[in-house]
Amino acid sequence: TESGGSGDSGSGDTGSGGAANENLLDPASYKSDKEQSEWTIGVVTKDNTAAWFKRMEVGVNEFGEEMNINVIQKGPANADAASQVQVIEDLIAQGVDALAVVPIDPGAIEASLQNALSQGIAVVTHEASNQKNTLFDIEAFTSEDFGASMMDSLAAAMGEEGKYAMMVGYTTSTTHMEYAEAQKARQEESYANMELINGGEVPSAESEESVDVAYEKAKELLKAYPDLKGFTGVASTDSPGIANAVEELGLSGKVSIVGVGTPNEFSDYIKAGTINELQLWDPAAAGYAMVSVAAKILAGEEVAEGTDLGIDGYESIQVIEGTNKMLVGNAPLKLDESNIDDYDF
Amino acid sequence: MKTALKTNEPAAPKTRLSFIKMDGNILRLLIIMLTIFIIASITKPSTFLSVANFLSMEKQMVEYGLMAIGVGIAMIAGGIDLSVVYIANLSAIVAGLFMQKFAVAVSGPEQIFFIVLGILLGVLTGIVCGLFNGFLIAKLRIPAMLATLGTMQLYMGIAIIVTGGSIVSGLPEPFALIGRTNVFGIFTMSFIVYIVIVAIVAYYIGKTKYGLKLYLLGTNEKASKFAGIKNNQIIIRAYMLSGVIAASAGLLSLARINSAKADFGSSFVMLTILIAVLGGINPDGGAGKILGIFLATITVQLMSSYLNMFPEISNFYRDMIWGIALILVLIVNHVLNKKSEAKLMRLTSQ
Amino acid sequence: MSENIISVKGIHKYFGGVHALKGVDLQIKKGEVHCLAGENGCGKSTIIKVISGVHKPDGGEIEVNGEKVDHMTPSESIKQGIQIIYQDFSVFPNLTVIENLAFNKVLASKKKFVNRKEFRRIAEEAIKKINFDVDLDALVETLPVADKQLIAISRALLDNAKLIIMDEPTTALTKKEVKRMFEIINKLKDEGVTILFVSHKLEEVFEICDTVTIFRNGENVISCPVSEMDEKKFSFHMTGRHFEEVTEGKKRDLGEMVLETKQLSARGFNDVSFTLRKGEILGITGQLGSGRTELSLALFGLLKPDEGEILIEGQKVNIPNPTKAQELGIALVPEDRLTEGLFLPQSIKRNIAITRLDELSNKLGVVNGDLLDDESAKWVRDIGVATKNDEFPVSTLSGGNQQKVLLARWIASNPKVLILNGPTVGVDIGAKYDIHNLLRNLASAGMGIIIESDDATEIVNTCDRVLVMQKGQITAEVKEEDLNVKTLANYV
Amino acid sequence: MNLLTAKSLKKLAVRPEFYVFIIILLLSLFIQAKSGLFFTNNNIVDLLRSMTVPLIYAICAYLGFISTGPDVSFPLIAALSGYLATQFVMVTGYSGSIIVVFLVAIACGLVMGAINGFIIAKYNFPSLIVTLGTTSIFSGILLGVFEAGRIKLPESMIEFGQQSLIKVTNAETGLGSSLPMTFLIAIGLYILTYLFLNFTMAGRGVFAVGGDETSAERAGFNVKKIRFGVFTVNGGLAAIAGVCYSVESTYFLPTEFAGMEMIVIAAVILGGTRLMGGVGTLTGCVLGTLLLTIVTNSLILVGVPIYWQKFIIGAIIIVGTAISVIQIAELKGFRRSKRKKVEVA
Ligand SMILES: Nc1ncnc2c1ncn2[C@@H]1O[C@H](COP(=O)(O)OP(=O)(O)OP(=O)(O)O)[C@@H](O)[C@H]1O
Ligand SMILES: Nc1ncnc2c1ncn2[C@@H]1O[C@H](COP(=O)(O)OP(=O)(O)OP(=O)(O)O)[C@@H](O)[C@H]1O
Ligand SMILES: [Mg+2]
Ligand SMILES: [Mg+2]
Repeated sequence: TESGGSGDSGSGDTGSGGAANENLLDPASYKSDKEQSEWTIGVVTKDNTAAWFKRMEVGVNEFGEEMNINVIQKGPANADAASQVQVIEDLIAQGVDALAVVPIDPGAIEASLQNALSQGIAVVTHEASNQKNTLFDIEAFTSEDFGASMMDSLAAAMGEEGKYAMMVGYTTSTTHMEYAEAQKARQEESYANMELINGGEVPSAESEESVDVAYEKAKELLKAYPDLKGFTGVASTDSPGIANAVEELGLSGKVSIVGVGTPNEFSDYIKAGTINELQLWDPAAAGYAMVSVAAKILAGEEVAEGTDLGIDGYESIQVIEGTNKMLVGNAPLKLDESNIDDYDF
Repeated sequence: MKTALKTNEPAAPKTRLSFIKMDGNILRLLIIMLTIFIIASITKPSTFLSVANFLSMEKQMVEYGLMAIGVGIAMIAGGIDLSVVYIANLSAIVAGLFMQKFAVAVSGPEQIFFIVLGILLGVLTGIVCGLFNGFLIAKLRIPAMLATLGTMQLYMGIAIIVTGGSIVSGLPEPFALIGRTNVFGIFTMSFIVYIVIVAIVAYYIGKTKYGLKLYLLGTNEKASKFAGIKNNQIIIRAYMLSGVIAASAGLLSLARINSAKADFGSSFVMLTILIAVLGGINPDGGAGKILGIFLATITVQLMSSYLNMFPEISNFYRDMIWGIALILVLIVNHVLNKKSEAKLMRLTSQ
Repeated sequence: MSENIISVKGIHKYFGGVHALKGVDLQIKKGEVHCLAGENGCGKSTIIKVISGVHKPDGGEIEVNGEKVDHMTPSESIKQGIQIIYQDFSVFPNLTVIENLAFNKVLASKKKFVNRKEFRRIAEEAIKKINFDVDLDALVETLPVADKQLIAISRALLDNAKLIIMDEPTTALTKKEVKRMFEIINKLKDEGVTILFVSHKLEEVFEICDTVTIFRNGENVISCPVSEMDEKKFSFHMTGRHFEEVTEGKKRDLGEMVLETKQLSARGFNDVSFTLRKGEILGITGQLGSGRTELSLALFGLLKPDEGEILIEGQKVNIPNPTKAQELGIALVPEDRLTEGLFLPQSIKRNIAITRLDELSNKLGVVNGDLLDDESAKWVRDIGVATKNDEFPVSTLSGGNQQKVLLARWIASNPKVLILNGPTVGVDIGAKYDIHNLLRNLASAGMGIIIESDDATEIVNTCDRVLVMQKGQITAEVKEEDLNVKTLANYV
Repeated sequence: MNLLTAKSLKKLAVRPEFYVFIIILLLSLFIQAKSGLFFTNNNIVDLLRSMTVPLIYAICAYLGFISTGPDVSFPLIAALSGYLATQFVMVTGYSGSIIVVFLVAIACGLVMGAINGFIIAKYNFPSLIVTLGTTSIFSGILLGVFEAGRIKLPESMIEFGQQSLIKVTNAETGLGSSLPMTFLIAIGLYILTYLFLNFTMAGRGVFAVGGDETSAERAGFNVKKIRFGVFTVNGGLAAIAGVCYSVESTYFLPTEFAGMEMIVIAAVILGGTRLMGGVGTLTGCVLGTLLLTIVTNSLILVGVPIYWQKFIIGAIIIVGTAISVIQIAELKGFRRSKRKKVEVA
């Protein structure tokens, strides 16, 4: 019997970037011989304590119970790509049947995921549109759509004119930067009277995933650019921090904010009108969809355009061929005063 | 110059006693390591005692294991190196960018040439970073903790500047092979490189006059100056060594995960200090062995992988376990060292 | 009331496996100056720390004023009127002179709050007692070592102390200061204060004490009035050996010039010119702050000269660092053995071999373990370091043996010029005798030696020629024929 | 020039605080010149606000250094006791005086600090390593056992955070800024610490113990008690900082505490506190904290490109210490080499 890991050493000529070879990426070859009840699907999150991923766990567990499949959701102790690699490696070593990963950094886990695939473990991802070593990447929508949608909301709030600023968690955060770039692209395309501050540099500030830093930076930005009219923040820490700053400076209503986060955390700000709109997707649904795809692969079922993943927003998925097979649902949530109370997480 | 004196003291009889002081620690580490191994093997035989698990553990421990050695060397010199993780990242980024630019497009021997050049460039980055740390600490006399705290930000800053914060990936396949090749099916290539580096460094620190001077300097900097040791040179070399080791960790990580990033492994900063101390390095300088760090690294990895086999145990408990282990090890070492000290005293006073 | 202010009986003290005190008895009568002598490591400091409550004894009892004290603590002993001048001064380098002087008294009074004025008053009172002139607001770490000792002394004199214990209080002091100190002791005695005076120095003991107690190896070997004691008996009880002062080998043939300085100046001294020949032992003595230490540092590459020249065997040299000094054949046994000389937790072997690493290792820098063992064993044997094993930490050795290790280290480097700063400070009679002998032998073999010392007897017994330094300059040169303790005292 | 002033000038010139002060002065002038916004009332108030929590932390770091060595556990003590206090309010629904909330936090902090103090005082272990260990433990308890997530604070706590000490409005830009009550707490703690350190024997004991442990013991100080006391008090101080941080940002933010220790320690050492024992002033702590706060909060004002920000902070730490270390060495005319404490037998 061939020991794990040695099978891939022959894949020498798949080109640069360590992209997996074609066979590895054929979902059909991951059909499991085991009983469904013996499957184990490992879900790896960025940070298991965050409200976001606790919500995801709801969806993941729901699927596990419905289908009587063993699901494990684990996250690293630190939101650091290296720690996440360790969690993935350990789950691989323990012989899970499928991995569903929300990468902290897609690039950093390519090799680990390739290793998983080469050992016959089905891999699906979420929030990783450019992940190479994955069978399917499940998205509530594309980064482009998401960024564009945020920009549309901001533009509407700002009356389509004026200066705005963008905040991300870290410049090293790939998804955040994608969303930020997409926002800028949409603005340049559609809103000529709007202007990204600082000569259009993306992003305008880093919140370091800290509400407090977001607050400090927002204040500084408002000082440095007195004519600033709008903010977007793609980390869940950003908008609350920005909103606190705007409130303190007495600019509520004069400065618009569109951000990403969870409804409960944003509810007060939305109701007070400090944050104009919250954009997100339901992590529970995304988690459900991820494990659902993983289970379909293990069962040998085909996942294609129009497949129903069994949860709201993913009833009829769209397949986009790009770096990988991206399964895009239609699950954006845009929450404002009118509907924020409909969601509780 | 024979200027012997007549004394009534008998000549010292020769017995080797060095084991009393240090090797007790090594022995203890071995026992802890084996205990964890046995417990894990008994409670989780199928998952723990699998080739896949061993390969996975080997891969994981290499990078922070190397960085812990860098930290350990700085600690032996009486300082600390908080910047290792970021030296590793910067080196990997420099090497990665270079290979991306020159080695991906070509093939054959030319490609190998550029890959080797890229590796050398990465190592050089480590040397320069280490040299700068050493310069700040030895020449400018900035306390090591503060100097490396500053350079930690500085090196990360440089890495962010050159990459714009994004990930460097897309490396030539032959290089990535280093990260994936297994020898005899049970050793990863990077683990073998790691073992070789550990062996060289352990020999260098343990057996050469440089190493001896390093320990003496770490014991008493002033006395070492008065003994004609070139303190500055020794300190600078210690941080350079730490830088080179960190760079090799960065390069191995580059090969393994096929990418490099400015803030990769930020959680390793504390872990490396913890491992160095668990391994018996005296944080005040002058004592401890590289072998101890190696054993501590394995111990931590065994424990870590074992814990990951319990899905119900959150990874955050690991922090707690490290903390408790660290303090327990300190206390146990303290009690046992006291005992062996007493033994030594008994031996010296007839 | 008892006639003894302190009476300890059958005190035992273990440090781990070390039986430092083996059932010691010691009675100190009220109003006497009691001397406690003994070789390094015989337990003098330990008994003091037991009396002061720093160490808890493992057996025996302590009576103060005839009353048994069950649990002695530092503050309790201070309250009982016991003041101690510790061997290591016990000062706070990071605090001002005022606080160093005032703490003990204020703490003993159990005051919880700081009264600046009171602190200053206490401090002024303290330094006045010995006419000690010092900037009260200076940080102690910026003061020379002698001032630190003077702080320790004035602190102890404060306040109606009934018993003052002085653990080798004169090590860092100049003759003048020692004399001043003895006047104070006599005055205190007149006031009815009891003194326990710990010292190695014969002349001091005979000059100041009423009663002598000698410890050897953790035991009290004799207690008697000083009148019943003479030098021979004294050294016999201390060491358990008989000695004869050797003067042979003092007449040596001097070879050619090995070291010369011309108008050398640096921070601490200026315009220093002198010569040293092969086979010569040159003494340098002088008061506190005379710049001796700085001169030796300059010769060893630890202090950059501002002006002037240094010549080795007629060749002008530049000595930027100790490594270069070593290459040029200059060795320095520093003033402060514990902080500048030894690597205390490291093995005796490593401490000795450090200057010879180049010879003991191959081209790649790998140390040859066997050569190292042999080298160390040879020096341990030749110099007579009393140890069972040279793998033991050097901290396990007594002061004298530690000093021998340092000597071995530098002799091993085979220097042309050996500079010793206070070669026998805190070293017992036996070891001192050994070391002087060794130095004479080295000179006979052609080494040029410079001894910097305060100890007039030492200088007279070992040196061929003596330079007297004052305020950074050489003020006198004493030739061998004029060399004796009395003349020397006139110059200093 | 009068001899006395010349002397006191030289005394001043060998103090690290002096150089930090000069650096701060130059830096503020530079920022003012570059942005025109530094010396505005709202910017000054903003800086003071940002300094509040770091200032309290700085006392912890400072007390650790002068008595024993580095204490790195204060951020997690702050986090854990802040969490427990918040939970106390949430669970009991307590809505009375904020003082009670602080007291609950302080009690928890004292217990955690006492653990540090006990281990350090009893065994004489290096404080860096011990506090590193307990940091790990507290972090495990907070995130593992309690699974603490981001919590919007209860109304009563937020209310306190919004009370302001000073409110200013920049006449030109119309931007307001308010200094929360927590700043008063920080000031109060500095005054208390100053009084304690300078006017009580126990306070002098902290310096004495740091200067020379053996001497302190012989002088009649209870070394173990003092060390234990310092670390215990540090726990209490950290707890206060924890609550302050939370009420300022209106959230309990479990993941935002860790990592603060390094920048605070850098500030304290920059301000002239010696790593090992007995030397340093509270003024130095304030100046060091001020310097780093100015740097981190003015990068955007000055227009430093976002990608250069980390680099600049690192450079300031290095250059700042280098200047004070070199200048002082030059002025004293010698370089003091590290002197190991040795027991003289
Ligand atoms: N704190 C300690 N721990 C272990 N051993 C100690 C300690 N203090 C003293 N000793 C040992 O106890 C013995 C007696 O030491 P002590 O300091 O009393 O000698 P001493 O007579 O004062 O010598 P010296 O003349 O060098 O001052 C020595 O062997 C010493 O090594
Ligand atoms: N660390 C220091 N910082 C500043 N000045 C110093 C320092 N050490 C010594 N000095 C100054 O240098 C001069 C020489 O001092 P030192 O006491 O070392 O002389 P010395 O020749 O060694 O005398 P002795 O050996 O008798 O003590 C004095 O003026 C002293 O104040
Ligand atoms: Mg003694
Ligand atoms: Mg001197």
